[in-house]
Amino acid sequence: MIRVQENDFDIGKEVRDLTAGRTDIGAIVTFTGTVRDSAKDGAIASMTLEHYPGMTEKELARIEKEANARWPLQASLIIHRYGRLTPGDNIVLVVTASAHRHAAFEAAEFLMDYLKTNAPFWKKESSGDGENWVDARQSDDGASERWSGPRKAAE
Amino acid sequence: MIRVQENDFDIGKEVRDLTAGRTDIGAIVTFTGTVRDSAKDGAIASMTLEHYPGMTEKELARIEKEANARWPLQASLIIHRYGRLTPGDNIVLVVTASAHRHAAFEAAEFLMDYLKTNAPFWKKESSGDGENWVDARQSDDGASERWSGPRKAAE
Amino acid sequence: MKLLYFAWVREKAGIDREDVDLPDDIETIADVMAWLKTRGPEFESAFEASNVIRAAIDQTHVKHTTAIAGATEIAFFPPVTGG
Amino acid sequence: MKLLYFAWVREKAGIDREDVDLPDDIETIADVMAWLKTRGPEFESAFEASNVIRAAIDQTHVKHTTAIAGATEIAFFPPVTGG
Repeated sequence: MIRVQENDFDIGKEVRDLTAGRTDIGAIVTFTGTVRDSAKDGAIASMTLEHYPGMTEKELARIEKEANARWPLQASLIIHRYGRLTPGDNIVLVVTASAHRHAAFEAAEFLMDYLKTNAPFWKKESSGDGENWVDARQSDDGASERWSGPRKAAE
Repeated sequence: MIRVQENDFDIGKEVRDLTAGRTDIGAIVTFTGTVRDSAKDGAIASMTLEHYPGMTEKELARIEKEANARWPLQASLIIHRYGRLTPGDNIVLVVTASAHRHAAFEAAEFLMDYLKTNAPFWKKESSGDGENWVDARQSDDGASERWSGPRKAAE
Repeated sequence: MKLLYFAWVREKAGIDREDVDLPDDIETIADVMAWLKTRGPEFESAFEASNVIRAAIDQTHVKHTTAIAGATEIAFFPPVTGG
Repeated sequence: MKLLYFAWVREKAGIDREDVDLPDDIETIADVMAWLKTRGPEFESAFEASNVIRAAIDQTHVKHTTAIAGATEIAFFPPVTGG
């Protein structure tokens, strides 16, 4: 399941909804990305996430499908927020549920690595010094590329 | 923080309590282990977790301290339940919060691998066929040993 | 052809979307960007560092060398930073 | 010396904890297990597969070769399965 939304999410509720009534799950991994107050040039007052409606949903669905093809997941969820956020706010939630923990961990890392390099979002930070578009990080391209080699071992 | 308890936990509440007011966190990983209905010899009716009060707390604290020494974590939490559980119930919760996602993911995996091999818990499954102590898995020893080599790259 | 611009490409171009008639000799994404640059100082500025600009055809990531034949929507934007 | 037993070691031994006076010639965890085996059929059964049994001295994991000198509490149990 994927959702692109302006409003916040509750990790506990999302996990409960995703796994309710299931007894075939042994491991649930969640990743939550939050706005960190760590701009190079001073404190961030806010961060605005712009996205490409339509393509965003398409990319998230494609990435989720790829994760489900690579790992035996019982359930998965991606929620990505857009709009104006302030430090401490949630940005993204990824949930992966599997029978075994290694598959759940790896699939969650894979989803995050691909979101960083493929999901059409752009971040503008506002601080006392003005506004600044956040650069995509080269380390994120590297993190994404590690999944293109031979498949890592998964239970 | 560590807690050993009989009652259930709420992932959302635990994450909120752990990260409230913090703006130095960018990544939060949670792992939840649940009772899976997958006994080799038929459906599990329930699972009873026995533990070693005193040593359990000591081991969890030691493992958490080790994770904090290896990765730059802003916060961490381990909750482990004991007593009688049924399929779908939560067993364990690990939360790791860091500035960057790779540290949070690796620390959570490390905590789980060490809990499997070091936390003094024993599981007895009850099914239609009677009761059965769950064997420790050799694959868990392997998972734990991978952390004893050179440290993996972390942001 | 429907063109979309995001983030600082949008800010520099001063427009977020438009419908344009592309010249017949335009075949690839790179050709579109070269043509856009000729449309005034805003577009010249937006596409000056064209090597870092990414593109999507009909909401799928493509390369600069990708042919635009059959496209109904082309988007231009800086490298994405999801997650 | 306080001895504790967990899981199937506890079930086979038929007891979860006891205070015992260990013979003077007992030096290691392995010695304790060998001595326990001589205490009747329940303990013989509990410690039959002694190679798979794990031990802790004062709530810290130890090896079978570890000396028990200074210990106040020794626990015996099957391999743990936390998490």
